[in-house]
Amino acid sequence: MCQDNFRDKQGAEIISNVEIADNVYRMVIRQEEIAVNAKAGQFINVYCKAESRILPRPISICEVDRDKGLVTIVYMIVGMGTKEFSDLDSGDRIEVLGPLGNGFKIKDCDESIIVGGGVGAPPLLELVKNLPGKKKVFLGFKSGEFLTKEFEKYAEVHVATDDGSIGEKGNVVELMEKVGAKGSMIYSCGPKPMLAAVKDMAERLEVDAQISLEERMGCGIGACVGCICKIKADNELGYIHKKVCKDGPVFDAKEVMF
Amino acid sequence: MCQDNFRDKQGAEIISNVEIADNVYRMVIRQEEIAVNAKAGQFINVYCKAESRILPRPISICEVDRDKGLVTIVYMIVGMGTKEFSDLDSGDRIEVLGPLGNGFKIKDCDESIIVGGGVGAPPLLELVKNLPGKKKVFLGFKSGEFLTKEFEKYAEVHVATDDGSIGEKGNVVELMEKVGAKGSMIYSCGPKPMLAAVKDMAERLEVDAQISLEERMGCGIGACVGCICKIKADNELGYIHKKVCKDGPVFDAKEVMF
Amino acid sequence: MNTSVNIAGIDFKNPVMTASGTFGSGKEYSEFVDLNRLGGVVVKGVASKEWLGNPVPRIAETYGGMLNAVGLQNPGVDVFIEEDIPFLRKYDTKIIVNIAGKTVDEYVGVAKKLQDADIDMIELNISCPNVKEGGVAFGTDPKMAEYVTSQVKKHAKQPLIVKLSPNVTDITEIARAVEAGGADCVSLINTLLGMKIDIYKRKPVLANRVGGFSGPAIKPVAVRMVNQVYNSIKLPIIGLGGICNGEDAIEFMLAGATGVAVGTANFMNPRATVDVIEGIERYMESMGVKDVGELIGGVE
Amino acid sequence: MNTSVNIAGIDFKNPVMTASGTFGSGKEYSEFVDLNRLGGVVVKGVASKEWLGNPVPRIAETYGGMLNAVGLQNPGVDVFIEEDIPFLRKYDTKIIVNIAGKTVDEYVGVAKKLQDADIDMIELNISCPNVKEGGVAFGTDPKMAEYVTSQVKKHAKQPLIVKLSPNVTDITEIARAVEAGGADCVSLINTLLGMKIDIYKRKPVLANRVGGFSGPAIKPVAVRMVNQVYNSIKLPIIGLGGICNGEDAIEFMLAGATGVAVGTANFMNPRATVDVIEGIERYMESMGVKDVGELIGGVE
Ligand SMILES: Cc1cc2nc3c(=O)[nH]c(=O)nc-3n(C[C@H](O)[C@H](O)[C@H](O)COP(=O)(O)OP(=O)(O)OC[C@H]3O[C@@H](n4cnc5c(N)ncnc54)[C@H](O)[C@@H]3O)c2cc1C
Ligand SMILES: Cc1cc2nc3c(=O)[nH]c(=O)nc-3n(C[C@H](O)[C@H](O)[C@H](O)COP(=O)(O)OP(=O)(O)OC[C@H]3O[C@@H](n4cnc5c(N)ncnc54)[C@H](O)[C@@H]3O)c2cc1C
Ligand SMILES: Cc1cc2nc3c(=O)[nH]c(=O)nc-3n(C[C@H](O)[C@H](O)[C@H](O)COP(=O)(O)O)c2cc1C
Ligand SMILES: Cc1cc2nc3c(=O)[nH]c(=O)nc-3n(C[C@H](O)[C@H](O)[C@H](O)COP(=O)(O)O)c2cc1C
Ligand code: FES
Ligand code: FES
Repeated sequence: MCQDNFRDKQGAEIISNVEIADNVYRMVIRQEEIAVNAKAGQFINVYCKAESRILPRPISICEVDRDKGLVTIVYMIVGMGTKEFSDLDSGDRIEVLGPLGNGFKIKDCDESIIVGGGVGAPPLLELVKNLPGKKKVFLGFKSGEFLTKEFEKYAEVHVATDDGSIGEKGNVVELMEKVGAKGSMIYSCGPKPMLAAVKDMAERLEVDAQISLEERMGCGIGACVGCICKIKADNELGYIHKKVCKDGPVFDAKEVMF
Repeated sequence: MCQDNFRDKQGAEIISNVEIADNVYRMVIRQEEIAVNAKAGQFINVYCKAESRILPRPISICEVDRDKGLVTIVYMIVGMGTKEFSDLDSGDRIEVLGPLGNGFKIKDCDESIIVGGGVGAPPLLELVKNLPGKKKVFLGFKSGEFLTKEFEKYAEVHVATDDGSIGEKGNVVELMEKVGAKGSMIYSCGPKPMLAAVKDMAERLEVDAQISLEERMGCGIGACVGCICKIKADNELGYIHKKVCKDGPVFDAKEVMF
Repeated sequence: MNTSVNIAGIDFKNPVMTASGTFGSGKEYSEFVDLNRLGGVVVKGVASKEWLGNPVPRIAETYGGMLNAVGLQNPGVDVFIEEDIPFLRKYDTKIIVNIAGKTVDEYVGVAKKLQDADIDMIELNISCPNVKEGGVAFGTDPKMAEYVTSQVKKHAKQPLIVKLSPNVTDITEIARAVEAGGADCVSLINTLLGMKIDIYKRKPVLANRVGGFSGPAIKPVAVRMVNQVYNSIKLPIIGLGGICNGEDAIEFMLAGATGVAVGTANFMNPRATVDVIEGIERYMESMGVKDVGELIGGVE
Repeated sequence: MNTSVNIAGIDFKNPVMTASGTFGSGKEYSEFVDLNRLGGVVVKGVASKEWLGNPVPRIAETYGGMLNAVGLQNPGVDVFIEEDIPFLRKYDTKIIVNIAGKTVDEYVGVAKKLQDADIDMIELNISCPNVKEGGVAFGTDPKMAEYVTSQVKKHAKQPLIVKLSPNVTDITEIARAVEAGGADCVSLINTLLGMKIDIYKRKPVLANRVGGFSGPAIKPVAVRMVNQVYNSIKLPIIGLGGICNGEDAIEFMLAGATGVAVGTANFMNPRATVDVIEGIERYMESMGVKDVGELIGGVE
């Protein structure tokens, strides 16, 4: 029957799928609807072929090519689902649903700060491409790097690694302080401790910050209430629960309670 | 660790996998160990890739080519597992275990009768190849046929179909009576009602018959006691339970209680 | 071909509904599914006031299934009445409200507030394994189950479904108890209780340690229980637990269900409910079933 | 690296055993697995005399699992003692005999006949869902469970494991009862009760209608129950239910199991037991676990 007016899972052809760093893969798929509609900071549900793995994997959109209908994701192998994705070849097909969630709100400021940690970096690439004004990118990795070359096409990039193998030794927030990051909006995605530090820094510097959160998901579309985070509110408790998938994944750092 | 002296599941390359009749497929795989060791009437466990389907599918060995290390199976799509097999292409890999069970006992007689019904026909092909003496093959199908050409290379073949589309209209046992099948051993594989009729006929004609049974299996190697059949015995009940997978699938028709 | 069924006096255009807690209040999936096609929408559990639910992580995946420990987070029945009912009423589908409580009074309180609400049925959840204070005890003790059923029934204006827990020795005992308590229908199964451990962190994956186990993996338990209950009480049954496609739904109907609900499958496939409906229709056509009602309890 | 564990006084070279009924008497899998590598072999259930079991079909497949209704077909304990023990004793592995009965006397009868047999432990199966006459009632009623345990314990010369049924409201109640009855160890879980219907034939796939549900699908229920029992009694636990690999086994040990058993996975992969052992060793190595005993109950 006709489902023309309804969104649905979509098959997508894999154009390429290559390891760009230890256990980190970059997959390009052809999926026009997503390419055309996606905004930086949104994600897609990627479905596993293995029938034992029934839940979709949320993966951020790293880049889109609207003209060619291409969507790029960058993911790290952390379990069996991402392992399965890494075994796919160009020409294989994969099922995806998206774009999902709310992306970053692009503010027209003179200078923006972009802060990414590990596999939190990818969604910032499409953002940096689209941001007006001056932009400084700070990327933190455990060891090694990925995507920094791509970021350099659009912005000044500073890298820190935990082991000092590339860029500064130390974490990315320390690096920002060192470099003396300035701007009127911070955009950030990465592990929780990093986001918490970014939130603190933003408060100290009195700049706004948009941070992208991560949580275990059931549906990815706001139905299961599995993926909540604490958002400040004017009630007895001082907070309410919001859904990372539907109300986020990008939130105003001021509102997020870690 | 070393498992050299133990049997195991084996990966096998699919050489070809083609539809030879409506929903009936012939798959050739390269698996030397099985090709070398198999006897007519034995079967292999074929494992599904879909993780929802955890049990192996027992499929009879249809033909082997010892020199080239090839094993042929012929299977009908009856559910999701066989559907999955039918979707595989040459070059794909599949996991199998075997050969399992006891095959037909090849008797050196002047004249043998071979009776196959539907997907019971395949295991008889390797048998017919190896049988000494004269042999008459009777094959019954619902509609259409498969493998009759192959059988004709080694023996005289008579075909019956339920709808009369090919050969005689009617069932294969009627056909045998009509043709006046004669011999000192009947070898048969097919649906239960056919095997029961073959057993009756063998008793009437006073010839021995070996029949190959089918039952739902868990392990395929005699451990789960899932696949039993009733075999005549000299006890209170008049029968004992034997395992189709390990004690069979080929039994002396006289012993089988339907 | 007739796919409509009547459950406790309510006419459903087809037997397919959504499982509470897996379909939000309908709005979330309305982008993916034409709600007009569904027999009914069973909305997420609502309590007399807002519940915050459990800490995260609330979700874990298992082989062919999942665990959830949402803990019945909900905005409270008042918000539900104000926001969700008007939205759902725009669609031609039945509205069933799943209600939660920690005490009999709380359950009764929700039922009372729903007396004048424009809904079709109430589903009493006495079986949520994720809320410590009570839900479970109501669902596993026949006397408690009967009592809470009878109290809610007194105040409910709409036909009352009682949702049974599978985490019991004898589900027919609980089914008979809620029948005696005045239930108009039973639905089963709610989630099994399960646990998953992160072997690298040496701690439970769920913050709540244990959670409700659902999805295709649990179907055999659900089918067995539906058939047992069908053979022991007279009430109509809504069957659920792992339904992913039309064949699964037919299996539940043959086991004894009049209606079926689709839960976890929505996460696997946002169009799952419609796929189930179309699968039922295909089965009916190919098997020459004129009226879907013929299937109910049709297993030998 | 020490992988040995002691269970009720018996030393196992590693925690990995086979699940009763899935490994025959060991002989069947000896072509596929070096039995010397296994901690123990738990043989299929034996009764005081031959049982024929249920009619076929006895096996059905479900999503990530299977149903069986073998009905404890076995040749009787005498045949077992004569044929199977001598075979198994050639290997350096512990022998555990799973015993079945329809009455307390039958259970006691088997235990008596095993008094002088060269075996290491007895596993009392009070939980098989496929035998109508009694097994299940013993496993679901705490008083009956305690009674049959105490009677068998009186006559058993070997340490006694009692195997618990998961088809109960509160497994800790049964566990405490068999502890009070004198059990030396508990094993869990036996199969869940499940049903599958052939929707084209409109009849149950199993001749017995219902069957025991096992395999990877059931693991979350098993892990939860092992952890519950670990927190409520002092006896050592043998954990099982869906174990397919080393990670699964570790999960059960962290939940509280001292030993683990591999069942349905043998059908999926005849080498499963050895794969589990090797997987445990790999985990220990990569996580720096010196003694496998450190893992027992190690979940936060
Ligand atoms: C909005 C969002 C965007 C994300 N974008 C990216 C990205 O661009 N690149 C990337 O590498 N990763 C990203 N992640 C994390 C990614 O979803 C997980 O790494 C992935 O789901 C792990 O799947 P698995 O099967 O390999 O791991 P397993 O641990 O085997 O997965 C088991 C279950 O846990 C869930 N899970 C495990 N880790 C996470 C996690 N960190 N966050 C959420 N769910 C998890 C899985 O989805 C699955 O349901 C994102 C997560 C969210 C919520
Ligand atoms: C010894 C033996 C030899 C066989 N040889 C052949 C052969 O050469 N060609 C062929 O087409 N078929 C053969 N069969 C039947 C074949 O095993 C089934 O058709 C197949 O397992 C169906 O799998 P499915 O997933 O498509 O069906 P489903 O019905 O989805 O399977 C569900 C479960 O039931 C089992 N099952 C279903 N039908 C049968 C059956 N008829 N016999 C045994 N188990 C069944 C499956 O193995 C699986 O465990 C043989 C069976 C046996 C026992
Ligand atoms: C995320 C989630 C939330 C749920 N919330 C509720 C609920 O609020 N009330 C309720 O009665 N059941 C709830 N359930 C149980 C489902 O309605 C259903 O009974 C169960 O998941 C089994 O069906 P399934 O296997 O199709 O999901 C929830 C299930 C899930 C997965
Ligand atoms: C075919 C089969 C036969 C079984 N027979 C027995 C038995 O004789 N005695 C017993 O205590 N458990 C028996 N069981 C239960 C298993 O020992 C085990 O408890 C259950 O299958 C769960 O483990 P698994 O998921 O690893 O298989 C049997 C299970 C299967 C699948
Ligand atoms: S993942 Fe279901 S609500 Fe966010
Ligand atoms: S299939 Fe297990 S004994 Fe035959």
